[in-house]
Amino acid sequence: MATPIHEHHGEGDHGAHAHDDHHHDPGFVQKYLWSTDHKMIAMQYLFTGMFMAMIGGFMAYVFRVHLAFPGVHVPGFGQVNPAEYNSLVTNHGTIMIFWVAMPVLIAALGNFLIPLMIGCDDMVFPRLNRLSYQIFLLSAIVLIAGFFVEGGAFGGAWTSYPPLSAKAQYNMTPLGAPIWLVAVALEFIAFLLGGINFVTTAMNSRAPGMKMFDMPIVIWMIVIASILFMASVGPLFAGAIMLFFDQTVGTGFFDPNQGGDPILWQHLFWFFGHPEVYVVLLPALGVVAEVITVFSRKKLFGYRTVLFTSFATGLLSFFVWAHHQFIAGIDPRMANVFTVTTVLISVPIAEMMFVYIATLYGGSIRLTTPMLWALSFLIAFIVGGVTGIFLGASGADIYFHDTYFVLAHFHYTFVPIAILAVFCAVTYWYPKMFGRMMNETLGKIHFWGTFVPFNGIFIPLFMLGLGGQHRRIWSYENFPELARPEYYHLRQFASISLIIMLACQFIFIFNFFWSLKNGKVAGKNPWNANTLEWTTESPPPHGNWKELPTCYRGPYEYSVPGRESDFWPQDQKS
Amino acid sequence: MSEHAHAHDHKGHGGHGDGGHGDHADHPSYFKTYITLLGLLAVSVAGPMFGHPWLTLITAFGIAVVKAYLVASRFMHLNIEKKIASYLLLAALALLLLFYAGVSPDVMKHRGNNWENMAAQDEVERAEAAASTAPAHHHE
Amino acid sequence: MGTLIERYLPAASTYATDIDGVIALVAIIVGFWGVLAEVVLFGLVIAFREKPGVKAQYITGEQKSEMKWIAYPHHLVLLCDVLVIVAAVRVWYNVKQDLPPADSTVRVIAQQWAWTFVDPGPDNKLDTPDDIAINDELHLEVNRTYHYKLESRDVLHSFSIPVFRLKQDAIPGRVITGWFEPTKTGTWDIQCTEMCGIGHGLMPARVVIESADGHAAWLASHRSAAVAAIAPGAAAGAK
Amino acid sequence: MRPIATTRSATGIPTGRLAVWWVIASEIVIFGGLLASYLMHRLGHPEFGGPEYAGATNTWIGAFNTFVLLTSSFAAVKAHEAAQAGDGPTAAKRLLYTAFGGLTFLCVKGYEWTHEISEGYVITKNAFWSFYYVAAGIHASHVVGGMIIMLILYGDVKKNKELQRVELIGNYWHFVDLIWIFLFPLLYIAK
Repeated sequence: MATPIHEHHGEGDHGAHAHDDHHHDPGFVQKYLWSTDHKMIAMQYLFTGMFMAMIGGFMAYVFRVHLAFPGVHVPGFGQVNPAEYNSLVTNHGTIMIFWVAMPVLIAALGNFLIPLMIGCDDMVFPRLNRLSYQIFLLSAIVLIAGFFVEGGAFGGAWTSYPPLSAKAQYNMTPLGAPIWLVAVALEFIAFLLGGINFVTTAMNSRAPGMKMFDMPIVIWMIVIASILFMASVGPLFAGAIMLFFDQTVGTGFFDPNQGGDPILWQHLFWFFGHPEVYVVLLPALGVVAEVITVFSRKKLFGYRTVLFTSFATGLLSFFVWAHHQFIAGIDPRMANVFTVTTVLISVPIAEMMFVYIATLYGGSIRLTTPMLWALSFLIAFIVGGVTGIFLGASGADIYFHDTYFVLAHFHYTFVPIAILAVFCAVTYWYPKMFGRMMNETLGKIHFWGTFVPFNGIFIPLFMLGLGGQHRRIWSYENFPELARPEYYHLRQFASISLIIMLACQFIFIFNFFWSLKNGKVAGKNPWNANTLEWTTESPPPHGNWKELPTCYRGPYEYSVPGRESDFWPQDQKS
Repeated sequence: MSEHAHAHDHKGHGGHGDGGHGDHADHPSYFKTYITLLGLLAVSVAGPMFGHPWLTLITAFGIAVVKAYLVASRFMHLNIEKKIASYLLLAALALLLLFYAGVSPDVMKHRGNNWENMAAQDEVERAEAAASTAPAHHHE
Repeated sequence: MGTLIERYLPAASTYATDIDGVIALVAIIVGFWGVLAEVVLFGLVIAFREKPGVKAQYITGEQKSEMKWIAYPHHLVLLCDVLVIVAAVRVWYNVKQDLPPADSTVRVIAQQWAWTFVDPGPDNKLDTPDDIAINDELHLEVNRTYHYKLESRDVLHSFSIPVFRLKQDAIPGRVITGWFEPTKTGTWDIQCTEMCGIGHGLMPARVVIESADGHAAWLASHRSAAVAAIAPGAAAGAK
Repeated sequence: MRPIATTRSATGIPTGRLAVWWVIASEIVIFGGLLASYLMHRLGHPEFGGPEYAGATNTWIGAFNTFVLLTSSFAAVKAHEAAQAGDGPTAAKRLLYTAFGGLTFLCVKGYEWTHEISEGYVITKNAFWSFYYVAAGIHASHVVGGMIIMLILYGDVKKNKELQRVELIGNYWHFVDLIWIFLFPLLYIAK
């Protein structure tokens, strides 16, 4: 991974371009595709992520309809055969986590918010930043390409367990499997570069006067998440190289017939895979912290409590990975250790929830669209959180492992993270991004049209999980216990809810683009918020501020007694 | 990172001294370090010649750690760098220990509580049998 | 409350009810916390809607008097966690770690995309000529303690009998031993619950639990069954 | 020309060097994951010490390459010393020496690998050789990367520009050296 340093070098010798960026009006390519401006790169990540979300959503639509109405000709796709079904569920998972949650929550928000919220003019390595997006874009293209090669896209589940993923004679996707792996590896490289940029920027480039504990929670969360990612992805990156050699040159790292061990991959994968959950969770929690404080006009109930609980979560998240493997053939004695750590991680997370709820106490709550999203995040995430205990408790997991209960549980965490919190962030920072307000009425319709069907999808799936329906099954017809009509009613209810939810997203897309032109002009600080990004124009100019701000206080000084205005921007001396 | 960074270094943040710039007067000589490293290398090569497995282990890995320490502290200047850099690298190493502790019961061991890794056991037997004719086998 | 799962599926093994018990315990605990949190959340949102002229309070949440609102629930959660851990580990130990002496041992071999179940046959010993090896049907005698030796011939599979609440992955190259004791006669699903390729959804099997007589009759019907189907050597799975 | 952000240094570590520390930290877990996996197999498989395994590696070549990398590291740190003194041309010259060390390392590796492959010790021979080629291969790719960067830096440094980068590439190079310091006993000595 020499690239970062290579890029440091790039800093200097491309300086001329940067100079142009500042003064002349750059052409389309320079402005939208080749820009090194953190805001533009954030937009690139945001739109790529939203595009990938549509693809992932379409996949969900296809296999949900297929599952609810077996053998039906799915409109817009056709019959779903087992191979297609496997690659659909596999890539739905891969895309939603690596190409939606990560780019939007960490890369887009991180790029847009870090410089604006800590009061500097750009990321510390703008070209490294651009490179990381370009690698990310490449990874997305490679992943999509997997669908058009001979043998079709990889279908061995997003966990890609060998030997299935390692040997073409098992997975029957001789090209799809390595392509999938290469795409994921490229994506890791992109986020390693991005993460180094985020962490370095937040560590070194805070505005004068901004102490570490004056940083907004969301910045902290993005930084902690980036560190978690960098620290956990290494072994899997090595594992990916090993698996790639297994697939292409026939080594046997994970093949028991050649002296390898399939369990090793599971460990390499989940050693990253579990911290990864918190990599996307923490930024979402950060977004919610910003929004609920602004719209309840309250100081966060214990800034340090939130920080320390998130440190604790991040640290603990490295000790729990094998709860994904309880019944996967690891030594049963180890399962006991991981049960303890896993169940214990509920303590910091629960504490964080308490803090957020307590923040509402004594507030002056305005149910704007962003606030609705933030509250819905808490509502849904509490459900997702508590259902996790069933799975962390090894004894219960014997039954629940790989059932739809697991699936419903992690969708009750990932949908709040990657959908609710993202809409929360977009509706909240939209004025800053584009200088105009989104339409509140449409926003609220979109909210209800998303949140209600979301529960309509996954509550039935919880019940199916209790009924022992297991995951990644193309057809239930062969399993008398699962082919019962009442189960089909639940599946149909879920699938129809999904279709409604997806349909409602067009309201958002319309609102998004309609408001670009017709929304009412936002001004610098439409929400009367404290954090630094609201002290510059909307959208911020290149360089963000004419004169970079100085910071005088923490980010959540709302409704301070003795001040007539109920907010106190960080850059105001008094 | 940049001239600015240096200019910045010089004013405030105490970044100057700890920044590892300029104060090499008291820094141990690079050449001495280099010679020491070569000496250690010689020892680690000589180690196995005594044919004593434990001695080999110590000369091989004990010395690797010493070499690593010398390069990191003297060449990478961790000895005069801000402490946070060292903590960073040590934290990464600690993670690897954690990984090893969590994984080795399944991968390093070939049997455990109600499971047996037949493939691995057979592989060991097969190879040991094949090697038992050759002299250079079993070392730890 | 132990019927939470039994509303969907009967409990047909000795430890099924224990596992249901853990699930019930967790359900009660997290149900309490979840409902409490949601109720408080909604309550606060309703109680503190913006009112003209009413300014929000300034609460840092860093004083002791305020911290306790986090500290008390914090300790309670910790307490509940301990309960959950103890219950979970006890059941886990009973199901996965501590095997009661077996009346019979069956071999379960998974492959893409079928199950082979080897019954020790009349002599009740595996790898003897009278073994009965058949595909996709596991015949058991009720109230009899079985050990299973789980193997895979190619990729990961997972041996799951929902009515037993049993699940265990099969790994090529490894032999994993477990146990169960059926308590109900009947015929139920065996599911593969680990992605094992294109046919993953197409490798169903059935567990047939018979009375002592029924099982004896079945054994008799399989005298000199195709032993060749599963030569002892092949039993080592991956090799 | 640079963002002001780049010139700030709240930690007291110049931004570039801080970033390199992060690069190295994330590289440690990458190589660490691989070596931890190798070590588990090594300790679980005593035969890895045998003649068809590590026994067939050439300790002398490995030792020579260790010597080469240590020397190039020495050159790199001398280049840093020159850069400290503001003597760009000397620093650039020493960067070239360092890169030359990398080149020597790669040539020796090339010879070593062709020899081993011709003897039938290919990557698919057994688990040991798989780890041997993959670990050394990833390391070699880092050597190549470092050399390329040094050659790119050479131009600027010679003109006394961007001297601080000599230390950045140096730190990276020392890290690559460190990895080899551990690969050497793991792959060559433990027989």
